[in-house]
Amino acid sequence: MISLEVSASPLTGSLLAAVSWLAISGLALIPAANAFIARRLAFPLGALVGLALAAFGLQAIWLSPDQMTLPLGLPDLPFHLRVDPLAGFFLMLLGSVSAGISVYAAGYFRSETVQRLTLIALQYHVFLASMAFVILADDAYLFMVAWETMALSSYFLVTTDHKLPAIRSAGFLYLLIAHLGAIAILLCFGVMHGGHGDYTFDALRAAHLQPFWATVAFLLAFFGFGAKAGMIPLHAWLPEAHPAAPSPVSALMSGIMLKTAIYGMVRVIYDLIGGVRWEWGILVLIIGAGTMLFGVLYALMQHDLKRLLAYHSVENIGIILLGLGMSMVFIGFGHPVAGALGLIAALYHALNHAVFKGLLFLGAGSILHATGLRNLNDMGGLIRTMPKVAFYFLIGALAISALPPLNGFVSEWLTFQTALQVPILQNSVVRSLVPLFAATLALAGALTAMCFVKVYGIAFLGQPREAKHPAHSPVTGRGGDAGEMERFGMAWLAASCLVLGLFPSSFLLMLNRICAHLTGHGLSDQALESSWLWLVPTSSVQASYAPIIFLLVIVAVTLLTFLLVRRFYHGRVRFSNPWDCGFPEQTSRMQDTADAFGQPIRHVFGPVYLMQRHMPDPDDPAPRFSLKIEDRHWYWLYLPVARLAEYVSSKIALLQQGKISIYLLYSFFTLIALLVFVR
Amino acid sequence: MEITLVLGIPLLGGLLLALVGHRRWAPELNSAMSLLTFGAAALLTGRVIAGGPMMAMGEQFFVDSFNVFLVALTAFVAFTTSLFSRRYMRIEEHHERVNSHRLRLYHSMYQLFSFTMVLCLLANNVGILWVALEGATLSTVLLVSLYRTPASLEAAWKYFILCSVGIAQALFGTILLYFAAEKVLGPGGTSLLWTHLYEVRHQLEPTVLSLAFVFLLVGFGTKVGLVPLHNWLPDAHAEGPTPVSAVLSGLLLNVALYAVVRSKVLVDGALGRNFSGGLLMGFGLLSVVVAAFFLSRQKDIKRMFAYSSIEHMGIMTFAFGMGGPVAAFAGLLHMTVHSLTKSAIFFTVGHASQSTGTQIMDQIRGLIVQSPTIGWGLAVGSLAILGMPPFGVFTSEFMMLTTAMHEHSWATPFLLIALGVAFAAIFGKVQPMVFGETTAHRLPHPPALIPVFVHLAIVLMLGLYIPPYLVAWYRQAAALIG
Amino acid sequence: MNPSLASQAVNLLAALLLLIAFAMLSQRRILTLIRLFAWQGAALAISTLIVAYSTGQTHLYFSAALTVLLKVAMIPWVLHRLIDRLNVRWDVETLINIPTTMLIGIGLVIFAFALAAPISQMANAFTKSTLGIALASVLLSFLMMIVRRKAVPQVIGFLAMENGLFFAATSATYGMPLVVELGVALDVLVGTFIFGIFFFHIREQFDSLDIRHMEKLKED
Amino acid sequence: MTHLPGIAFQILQSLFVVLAAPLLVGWLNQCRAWLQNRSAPSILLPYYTLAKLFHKDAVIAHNASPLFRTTPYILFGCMWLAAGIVPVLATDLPFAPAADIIALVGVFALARVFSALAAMDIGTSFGGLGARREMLIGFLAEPAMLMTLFTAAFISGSTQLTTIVETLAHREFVIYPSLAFAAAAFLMVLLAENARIPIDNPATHLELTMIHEATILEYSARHLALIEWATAIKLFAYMTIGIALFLPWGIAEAGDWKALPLAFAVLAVKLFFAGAGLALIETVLAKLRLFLAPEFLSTAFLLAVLGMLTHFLVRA
Repeated sequence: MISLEVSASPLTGSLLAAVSWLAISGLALIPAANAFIARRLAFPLGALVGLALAAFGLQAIWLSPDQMTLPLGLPDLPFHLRVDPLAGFFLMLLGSVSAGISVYAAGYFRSETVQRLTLIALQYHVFLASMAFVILADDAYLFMVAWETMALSSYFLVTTDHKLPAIRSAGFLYLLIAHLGAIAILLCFGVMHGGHGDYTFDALRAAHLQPFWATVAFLLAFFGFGAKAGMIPLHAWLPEAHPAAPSPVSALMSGIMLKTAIYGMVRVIYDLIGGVRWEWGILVLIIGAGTMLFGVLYALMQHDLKRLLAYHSVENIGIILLGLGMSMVFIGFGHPVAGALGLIAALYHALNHAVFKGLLFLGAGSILHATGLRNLNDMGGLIRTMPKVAFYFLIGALAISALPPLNGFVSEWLTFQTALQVPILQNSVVRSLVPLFAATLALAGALTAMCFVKVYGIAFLGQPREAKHPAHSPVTGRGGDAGEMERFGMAWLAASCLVLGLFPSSFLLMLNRICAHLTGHGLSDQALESSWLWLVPTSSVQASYAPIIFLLVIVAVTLLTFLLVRRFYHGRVRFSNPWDCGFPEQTSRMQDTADAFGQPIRHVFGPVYLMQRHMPDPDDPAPRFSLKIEDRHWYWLYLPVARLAEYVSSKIALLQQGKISIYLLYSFFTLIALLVFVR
Repeated sequence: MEITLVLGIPLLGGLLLALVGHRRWAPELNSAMSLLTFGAAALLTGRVIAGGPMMAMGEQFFVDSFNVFLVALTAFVAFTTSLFSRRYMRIEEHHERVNSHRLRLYHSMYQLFSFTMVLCLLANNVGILWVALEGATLSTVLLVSLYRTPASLEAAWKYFILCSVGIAQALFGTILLYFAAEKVLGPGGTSLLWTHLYEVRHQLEPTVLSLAFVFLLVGFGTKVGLVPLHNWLPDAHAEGPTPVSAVLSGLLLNVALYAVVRSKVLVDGALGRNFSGGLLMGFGLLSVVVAAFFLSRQKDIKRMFAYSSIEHMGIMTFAFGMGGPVAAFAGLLHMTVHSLTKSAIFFTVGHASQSTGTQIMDQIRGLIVQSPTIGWGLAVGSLAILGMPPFGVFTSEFMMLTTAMHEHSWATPFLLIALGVAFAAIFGKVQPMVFGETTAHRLPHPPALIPVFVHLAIVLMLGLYIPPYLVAWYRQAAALIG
Repeated sequence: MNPSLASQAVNLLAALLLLIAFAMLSQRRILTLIRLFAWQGAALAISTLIVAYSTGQTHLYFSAALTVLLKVAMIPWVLHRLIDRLNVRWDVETLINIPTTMLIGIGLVIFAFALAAPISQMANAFTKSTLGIALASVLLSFLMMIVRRKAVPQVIGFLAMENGLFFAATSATYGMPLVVELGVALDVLVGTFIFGIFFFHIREQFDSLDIRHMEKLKED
Repeated sequence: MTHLPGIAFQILQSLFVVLAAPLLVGWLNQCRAWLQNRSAPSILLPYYTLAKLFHKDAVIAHNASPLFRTTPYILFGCMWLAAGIVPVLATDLPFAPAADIIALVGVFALARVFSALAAMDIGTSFGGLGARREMLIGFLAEPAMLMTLFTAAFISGSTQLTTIVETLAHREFVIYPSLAFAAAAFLMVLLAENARIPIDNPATHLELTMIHEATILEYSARHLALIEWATAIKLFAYMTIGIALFLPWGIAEAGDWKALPLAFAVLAVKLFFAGAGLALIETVLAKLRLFLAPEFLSTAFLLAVLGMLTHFLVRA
């Protein structure tokens, strides 16, 4: 029962936060004045709750685990709640990121009709609450309930604009794959349970599994949660569903919901199953690398901004999986310290991705609101109409491109450092295998940079490609830049990008605490006692990185140069038209399009894609070049499965041919057969 | 006393409505009678909770923790359905699909049907149970053909023939049972009473009982809709008026399953569990898998949900077949949540097909636009029946699956695959009906949706919190079933 | 009457019952079918009487009377009226031709006997073989329902099945409790009437009682 | 670890690199001229060019955004930072630990991204073309670069450039097969990254072939000067990195100032030959078609990975 004397504890606190989210969604249902509530009250309140939750989570990281049970749930399995450092970390992630997104949403949804808005507010906060409960859950039943509620509420959010067929099919695919994943997870719990005790996580922890069954449980968990995380080959729903949702929701899904899948993986594999084996790690590495490269390569081919971002979520999940895989390999070979480093890298990247992907989706939302455009090929020059959004988006783009001194770089740097620990491994094959994955990571990083040069350059720089840029937004009627609420939300996330990038060592300590609690081993003391300036994963001799100094120096020298130039040389500037290469009729249509930007990639990685190109014929008055890129997985995985089911059901349908004599015959034979069986 | 009330009121109602069923206020009378029945059932439940099992009319009727909650459930669903049928039938009348004569038939038969249901549940005498179950067929068969369309006639005919033949097998089973019991209890009335049979069930002749169980299983199983005896079910559900489909799915199947379980317990006493349990699990699994694959081919919405009923009956049968406290608990819980959810779904489906003027799913679109309540009811109901948390169906399925995983792990892959296929099928068809550009029109009378949301609310509650007394109740029943 | 005689009589009647069942299986003409059904009912009634007399189970007299009333008089009359009104005389072709059906039927009888044999051992004094015969006639009627294509013969098959059941009830166990028998009788009666109603409905919808018109509802 | 002379030296070295970079370019051009027996321009020509550019009026397109105008300074800053990290004369760089090899690659990437963005800012067709090609080269060269550096890092068990150089400088002279691979890869990367033949030709403005030049078409005057200067520094930095990794002998140890002059001389000699060698390569090779560039660079990537593998398999 909830008792008041522990009401200060982070567990109660976060429980209250989750409940108050539910309360807010209930509030949105109050028919009287729900216009006011939904428009002005719900989302800001939600943001405050998010901050509170973040605070409790942060507190929980430094405290010892805390448990409680609620008088709800199954008769002999009431809801168990538990907060330990790992859960605390993810609660903090959920709270802090959702706070920014909620503030943004408060401004973003203003222009909706009351009815839709009420519905959105309801589902939005149920979604948040269910994610909180996923993290708080300490028994299989509550976990499954929260998990599926999360899927359900997000599904309804995705299908907000249900009149578009594409969105409907996206939602269907999403919920279907989510449900199949959930079935796998349920089965995994069953396997872990092994037939004794109840289904609390403590019991599952205690259960001892044969190596074979442990591996089975691992596979089920990996693919069950992977389906939610959008790892290949179960990713197909992600690039469909995330763009379909309203932008703040896309931000939630990409930023946070995917991380709950990561949380589930870590919780089940490291905590519940335990006894990590290095073979598992290899599998995770392979799938992770595949996911990463697939994601970024397909992202480069997109011209729908939100779809592109969704593919990048796939990529980043791959990066996180790389970190996890490496840590599993190291732990499996009995090097927990290096393993801890890998886990830290993965978790750090989870946090970073939540922040910058959230930011980017919000930016995309602002573009959508201001111009009504999602197709990059129509955008251009937005930096002039919406400079603030452009600034925040730039930060996000640099962060996701893993450029120093922003946060994306830090986590990839840590992942590289983990890979560089391989000399301690005994198995020489694995030893030479792991750096290869580091190489793929390097490749993916560079490709991401290219992709975001494309996005930023096409969307914000240059000139509008199509003349159909409305001066005033078709949605909000407001021209130019985003409103205050939106900007504030984005600023919050952009600031967190910087903080996470500049003060990594303090977060390192935090994450180290989590690993120590989870795997029993943390980083080396030398790594931990270094000053807050320096990020030192193992020892200062091996590697170190001081983003602050880095930033200071780069700013200093740049300013110095600037001042010198200013000081010694005149600042005379003439403005003129851009140089036209002697070809006077320059139109904005002559700029590179997003598809054109991807062309070298198509050339280099041709075999990866399934392309249908339509070349315009030479004497075409209005030549149009069209390109369709399809996902191969459809053809070797999804469609065959669908066809198989179709085939089986068509065969089974032969049972029922409408002839009553035949039906009687069935009963007759059943009777006879049973009688024979009995004799 | 209460037992007499519970049995008497619907019977009276049936006779009454046979006279006045065509009047303007007949629907209200119908609901009123159902309400009274429900009240009586509630009283009865209270008595049983307070005073434990009881007998009536010279041991011919009895109540124990197993059937009392089914009585309560039956009376409740019958009541809510009558509320729904009030509006529904008015609209049908407005669309001129039924005239006053048929309404009279309908109302009177509705009451008689609920009478046979409670009779079935309360009967202590296997013979009377049989009679009541056959009576249920007789009272509903004319309702299935109420619209007199070729399809409805065909459906009714199949329903009648298949169920009567099936039930005839059950009678033979009963005779064999009597034949065996007579040896122990001697001739005369007592040797067909459940209560007495239980006491001597370990002395009954195994070979006879195994034969008897086969006949009973085939007989009652036909009514439960176990594959391959299920063929009447989709037709009957699809062609009858929707309230009838609702009570067929929500009540009749439950009651038939109740009969099967009763006889199972008896046979277990004589032969040990794994004989009957094995049979039940086999039938259950077969039904789940086959029904799941049937689902994806459906065009008619009511037909689809009829198949889903078969699937869920299979799940319950499987659970009871596994036996043991947890599985039996799960089975009972699933009985409850399924009948609530499924009837709620049929309510919304009924109004949906009225507002679009068709039962063909491809022509039902965008319900949520025309009438949000119908749309949301259908969407939420379907997700609930598909075993989505936090609804109660998931609760029972969770308990059932987790038990199956370590007691009969071979079966779980089939069950899970079937569940997955069913999800894809039903959800893939429901979503476009709920969303998108609408094809629906306003209804002449406001739809009756309070029952829908009451049912769904209860199911939701059962998913998150099962009241203690309910738990105790299920536990006793589960102990009884073993 | 001494038990052995009684048992012989009952066995004789049982054999008669089975014979009639076979006859029905082979009979195409509906009027004859009805007549046969009536005869079956008569045989049933007589055997019930004998059992009643020789065991002194008084309520069996009652059920014998019930049988006569229903199955010898009432239902045949109703059916007769029906087919006159609907003028269906013939059930032209069956799904499986008659000889094959007979062969299957013989197989069923053997199966039924084999099934009933162990039980008959423990059966009471003088009705050893009756249970097997009852089961056999039930299965035969089932078979008849399967192979017939017109609605009326199907219904007759169903009623014949009820006969078999009754026979099992009375001869194998000295009759079920009275309340049950009443109930069963009631159901049979109501059932017949509903069947009657159906005939008219079907007739007016499909203007024929051929059930091949009723194969529309199926999976395709 | 930070102490005053160290810092003083840090600043000294970075200034030295910044100032000396154009000289290297001049020397390179001179060698090329000789090899192509043209009459060579003065070795100080780059300085004159810079001075001239700084004196001109800047011409900027109307629709240039702030990003366009700040980019040159950012580029210059990045390169200056890089110059600060690489141990050119001595390994005593208190600032070096702030950014290891991965960060170094990051710095170059940052510069590349900004120049590409600036190129797209005006919205001419050439800018986009240049940016696209620049990034194409970049995403292929960056992993290769990283892998070569990793090979060295594995050998010396550290990602600190200074530490690497110290350990490499301190071992007796043996040919590491892995390092040989790495060196080859590094050379190829160097050519690509610094817009040299066979990937790019710094001396062309033929739109079909130009890569780097296309990105800076819109720049003029001091902005252009800064960019050119930054490019020179980049080349210098790359060459010194190569030298530091593959022939580190003679570099001054931490804090011994007497070794500095020697180190300076050694460096001059190394650069003398390196520049000549580079010029030679540029002369004998022909420029590749643009779509052979990926193959060229993936070869580099493979060589680098091969080097790393050999390190693990041969333990050398």
